[in-house]
Amino acid sequence: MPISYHEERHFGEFGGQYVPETLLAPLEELTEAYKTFASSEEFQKDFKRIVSEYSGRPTPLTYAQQLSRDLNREIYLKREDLNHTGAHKLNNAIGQILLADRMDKERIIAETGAGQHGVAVATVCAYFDKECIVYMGEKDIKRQSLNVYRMELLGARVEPVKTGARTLKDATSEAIRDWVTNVENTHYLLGSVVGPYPYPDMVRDFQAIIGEETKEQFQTQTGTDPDGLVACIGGGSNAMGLFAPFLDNEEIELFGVEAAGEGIDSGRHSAPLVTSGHGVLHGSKSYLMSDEDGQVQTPHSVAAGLDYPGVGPQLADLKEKGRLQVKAVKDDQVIKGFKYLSALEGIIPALEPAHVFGLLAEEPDWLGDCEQVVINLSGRGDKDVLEVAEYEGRDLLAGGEAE
Amino acid sequence: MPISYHEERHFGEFGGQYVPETLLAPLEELTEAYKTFASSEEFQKDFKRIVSEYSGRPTPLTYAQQLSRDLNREIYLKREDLNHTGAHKLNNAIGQILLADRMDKERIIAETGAGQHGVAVATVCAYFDKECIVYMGEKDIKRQSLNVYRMELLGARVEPVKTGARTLKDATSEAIRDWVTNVENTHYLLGSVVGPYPYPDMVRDFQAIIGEETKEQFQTQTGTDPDGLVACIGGGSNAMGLFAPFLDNEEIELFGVEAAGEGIDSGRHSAPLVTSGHGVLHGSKSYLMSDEDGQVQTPHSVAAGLDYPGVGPQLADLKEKGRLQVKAVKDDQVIKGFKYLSALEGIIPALEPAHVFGLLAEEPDWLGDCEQVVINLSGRGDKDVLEVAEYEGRDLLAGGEAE
Amino acid sequence: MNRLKKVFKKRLEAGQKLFLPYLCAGDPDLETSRELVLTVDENGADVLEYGFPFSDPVADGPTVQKAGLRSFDSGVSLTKVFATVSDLRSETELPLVMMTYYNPVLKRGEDWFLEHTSEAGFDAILVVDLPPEEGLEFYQRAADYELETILLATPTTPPERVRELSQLATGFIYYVMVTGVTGARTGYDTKLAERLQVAREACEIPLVAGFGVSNYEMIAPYLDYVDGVVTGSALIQKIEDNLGEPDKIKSEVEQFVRNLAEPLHS
Amino acid sequence: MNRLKKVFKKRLEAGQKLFLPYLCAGDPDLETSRELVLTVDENGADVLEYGFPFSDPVADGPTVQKAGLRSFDSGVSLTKVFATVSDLRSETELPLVMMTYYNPVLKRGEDWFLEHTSEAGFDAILVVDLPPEEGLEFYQRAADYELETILLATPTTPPERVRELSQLATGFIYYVMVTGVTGARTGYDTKLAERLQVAREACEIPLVAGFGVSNYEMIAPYLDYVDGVVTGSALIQKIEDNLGEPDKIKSEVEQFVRNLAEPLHS
Ligand SMILES: Cc1ncc(COP(=O)(O)O)c(C=O)c1O
Ligand SMILES: Cc1ncc(COP(=O)(O)O)c(C=O)c1O
Repeated sequence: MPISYHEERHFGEFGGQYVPETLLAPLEELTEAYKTFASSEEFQKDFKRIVSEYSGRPTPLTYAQQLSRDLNREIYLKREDLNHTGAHKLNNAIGQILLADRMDKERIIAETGAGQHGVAVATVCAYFDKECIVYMGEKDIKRQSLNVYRMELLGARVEPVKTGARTLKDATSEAIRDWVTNVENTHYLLGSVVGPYPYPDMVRDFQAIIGEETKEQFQTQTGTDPDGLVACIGGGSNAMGLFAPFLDNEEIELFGVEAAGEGIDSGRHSAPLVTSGHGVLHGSKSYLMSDEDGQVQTPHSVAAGLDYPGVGPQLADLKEKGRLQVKAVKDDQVIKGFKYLSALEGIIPALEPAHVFGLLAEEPDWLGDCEQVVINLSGRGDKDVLEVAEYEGRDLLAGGEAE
Repeated sequence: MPISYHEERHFGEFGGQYVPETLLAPLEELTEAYKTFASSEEFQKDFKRIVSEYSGRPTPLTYAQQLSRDLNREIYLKREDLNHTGAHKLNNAIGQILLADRMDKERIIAETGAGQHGVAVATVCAYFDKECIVYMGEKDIKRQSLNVYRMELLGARVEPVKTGARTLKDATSEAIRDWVTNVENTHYLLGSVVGPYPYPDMVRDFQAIIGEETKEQFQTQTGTDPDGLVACIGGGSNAMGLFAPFLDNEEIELFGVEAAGEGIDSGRHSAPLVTSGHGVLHGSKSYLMSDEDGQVQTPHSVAAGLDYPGVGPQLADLKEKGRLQVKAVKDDQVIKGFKYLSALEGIIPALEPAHVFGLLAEEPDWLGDCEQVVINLSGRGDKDVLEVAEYEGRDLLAGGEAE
Repeated sequence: MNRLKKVFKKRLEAGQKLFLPYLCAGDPDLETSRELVLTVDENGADVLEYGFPFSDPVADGPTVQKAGLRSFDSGVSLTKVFATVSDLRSETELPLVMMTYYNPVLKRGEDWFLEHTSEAGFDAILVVDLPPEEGLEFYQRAADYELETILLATPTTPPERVRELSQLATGFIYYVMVTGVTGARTGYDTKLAERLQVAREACEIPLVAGFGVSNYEMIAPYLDYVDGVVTGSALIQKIEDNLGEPDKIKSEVEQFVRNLAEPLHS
Repeated sequence: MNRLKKVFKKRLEAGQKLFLPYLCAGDPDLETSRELVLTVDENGADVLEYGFPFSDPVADGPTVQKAGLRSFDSGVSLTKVFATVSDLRSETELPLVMMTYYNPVLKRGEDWFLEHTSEAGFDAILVVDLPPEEGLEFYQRAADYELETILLATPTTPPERVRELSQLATGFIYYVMVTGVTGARTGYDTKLAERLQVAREACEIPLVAGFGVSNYEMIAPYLDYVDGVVTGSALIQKIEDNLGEPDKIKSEVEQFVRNLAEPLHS
């Protein structure tokens, strides 16, 4: 194949394969495998069977009665919180472990920040009986020790990353380094719609089951399509998973919520789409938080799963084209969103999707004319209860609850 | 209705309504409502819709490949861990809140030990917009502060119980006292197949969806019925829920696992069926841990959800008739079971069902000739990770994980 | 005719009401509790409901629960209660009701329990959580041991049922004046008088009322419909308020019993 | 003809191999780093790959990563690197390669970056994570700013691709001798010689090899197939080992460069 620009590996000007030459061969191998296997009927059958018999799909589409009343439109929640391990992350992990298995890779590596993706990967590795190494920043390891222990229970080795800010982006870099070194027997199980082609496409396709089910369930429950779709955006996999099957229909409005952290002006946020220019990190071009010299900035959010300075290239493209509306919401309002949904619907959301509820509780009009809206409830909040309590100044572990 | 013994409110010599006269009227009202509504087509439709659209049913029946290899027979896991809020408890909570709604009761009370049932009740109360008071022993409140906070997030009031051992049985007594006092506008949402008639029947019927789905799924996946069913037994609701639709077929063997705690001989256990004689507590006759004067003993188990000195009367009857085989397993072996399933199948079980895996890992022959066995994985273990780490002498919250 | 029957006969024939205090055996300790039996006897009690505490007293409010805990702390056991009562019988003819929950009965065996209760010198038995539906045989068998039986009725018990209960019970019907648990209260539902009247009419044996009675004034409006009055929590509160001072306890109990017994007997 | 082209021409015509050390600009601090440029020049380096550090250097191992961190700590910035190089040009004619990642380029704009790189006095540019598929125009445009371009090849790059890369690149092909990240190693894959030979045959411009070279002995077996040798981590290690002692650093670097340059030039 003579050297040339591959239009189909990009989304508009975003995406691509911005990687050292060493990675081109493994990416080519992965692309081949992805194209050969992933679309095959047999693979799809296995994928469907496992997400159903192991992870509990389809996840429900819950009509949120009190929320609908409060936001003055029909709100439906796509319940990714009900997946095994508690978030949409497992969909992708299942898809990729199946692919790795087809590629005869016995060693799986992954990066993780909060540990959600790490737990998902450790889970499928246990289920498929494969070696599992999860790279995790040393700082995150300290902050998320519970998830570290979960991964270990699941048989994974958690490898502390001591470089850079010692958080997710550094863990990602370290995973890439491992992959470059051990491509022969190793699959790099990337956790979101970021990274070089084919990852953004592949992860989106595995997550698209969210949107496919939603489409069907919404039709069954209402006889029509929703007119608005909302998701929180970290790397963007839960958003793209929901949006994907609806992209054709230009009348459906897409809304994304980023993390404003301590406030956009404070610089301590995680909102590249709202605040930043274009950039290249971890193999693809997108929006990226970086300074004038191109050094990547350390993101911040109360939701560890949104703590990434970049964003999936397809979302960058959707935003650039005006198809995707994006807003960012601050930590304190996120905590309100967390409590708002819990009390209203009996569903404690993860802090990541709590961004959506925090924003809507404050600005319901953002949804404009949309009358039937699906929100992707990407994960459950059990993992965050301790942190929220702390944020509110309550020390649960001191056992101070009894009067 | 002249005073007479009601055969149909008993299971053999067990069950019944051992309550002060004051409770007979509300129990009668509840029995009426239960008979009128619960079996009605409309009620069943609502129930099925809510467990599906809100809680994510049907939960999958997962073939456990590595476990099957290890135990040398086909093992299927009924995945109640994938219910909303993480355990089978929600099935019953949904059934009863629907009933309470039909009965126009706007105030819901419940007892809880570990907080699992309390969270389930708080959840459905939020969803149905009803007042919720959860009685919880002061000692449990201190031990399970995370779940206390979850209940509060869901809008419930957690009422500390300071009587007796200040644990589950005392919370139950306190809830009964509240009910006696406020029967007019209050439904007592009891959490297991214990208590006076109609609770053991009603809770079993709401939980029977576990067994009904299992029957259908097992037929679909294997073309036959399982020949063995296994569940952990606290109050017994997850066990009865699984067993119920299979009771007719005498060839299907039933296995129950109780908590031997620190050892049967230590007296610090929670295994009435294995160790104790008959007794009456909280309104029904069953097996009960009590001393020679009939004073109820304080149960002990590493799994807070099994920490109850009694057991559902129908299970007592099944055991008495030789239909149900019961064994108890000690805390340390339970921890092994917890880790065993996590590493083998990528599913971290709650400590309650971990009893089953702890026992089987040690004594697979207990299952005798059974070749196709369904184990009720009644809940997920996220709630227990901290406790297991502590049990193993690891202090996760000190953030000591990084080397 | 046993002691219980006798005292009812005596008071009712005299047109008086009975006073039936409740105490928890072993509260605040075995010795004081023993003496309190004599105290209530000497100060006008007609019958003593003597509770054998149960670890999980669902029908009782905080005051009675705490009495039970004190009693457990003092080392109460069935054996000790039987011994105490047996011993007391040389000093008092006060009718005693064994009041307890069903598990202590079941655990020892119904016959064992009835036999020992009777032999110790109790005159009647009231099992709080054993409604006649579950205890038909038990209640019938009590007669074999010369124990009177007492059943509960409540404001929600329909009149026909009150009649049936009164046909089954041999001692009296204990009418629980409120829904809820034991514990002192400040007043009763406005419909109580009416309900009590209906119950009284349906009841074929003596009917006493209780739950929440703290003083004579509270019960006075209902005296037309009852044959006697039980007080528990308000009396026990005197013990709780004076722990560590047995003499004070005795004098307070003395005063309390008098304050109720006298107007009821007049 | 620019400095880079000239030195390749000179050495290759003399039948010699080139030595191309890699240093990170600003490591261990701006001043010492500036002096080290002169040190390597004076001791036999033919070309310096001068890295502008990036916050997320996915292609680099721990040694180079730490160099970057030291560099950030010393306050490195593009402006300062350009100023330093500009200033150095009065003292040295050593060909300099700007080696970096793509985000710093993109952020300033490709043209801005090329223009300033060239103006500062760099002779070539190597963007680690910009393969020609993504950077065709960029690499072509470099010529407008009189910068040579350098592309990477690896043992898994097929020969046809090596040829194409060499048709695109103007400076040389940098052959990465191992899969993996930068960092000193102890030896190479047994098939390396064969692969290098194939690559050498396909390559239409000079080909230099690197990654993991710690000393002359390691590279000696492959000298038939390469025109020059790059060393990075092993050299940088001398800095890391002697932090706080700039004179020691200089003498160690001096020694290291000599040890490689002399045999390569002989
Ligand atoms: C529950 C949940 N939602 C959202 C995210 C953000 O990732 P993405 O934007 O790829 O969906 C995470 C990441 O861990 C997550 O755990
Ligand atoms: C996961 C789980 N399993 C089992 C139990 C025990 O209850 P039961 O025996 O009624 O199923 C509990 C109680 O909280 C539980 O949370």
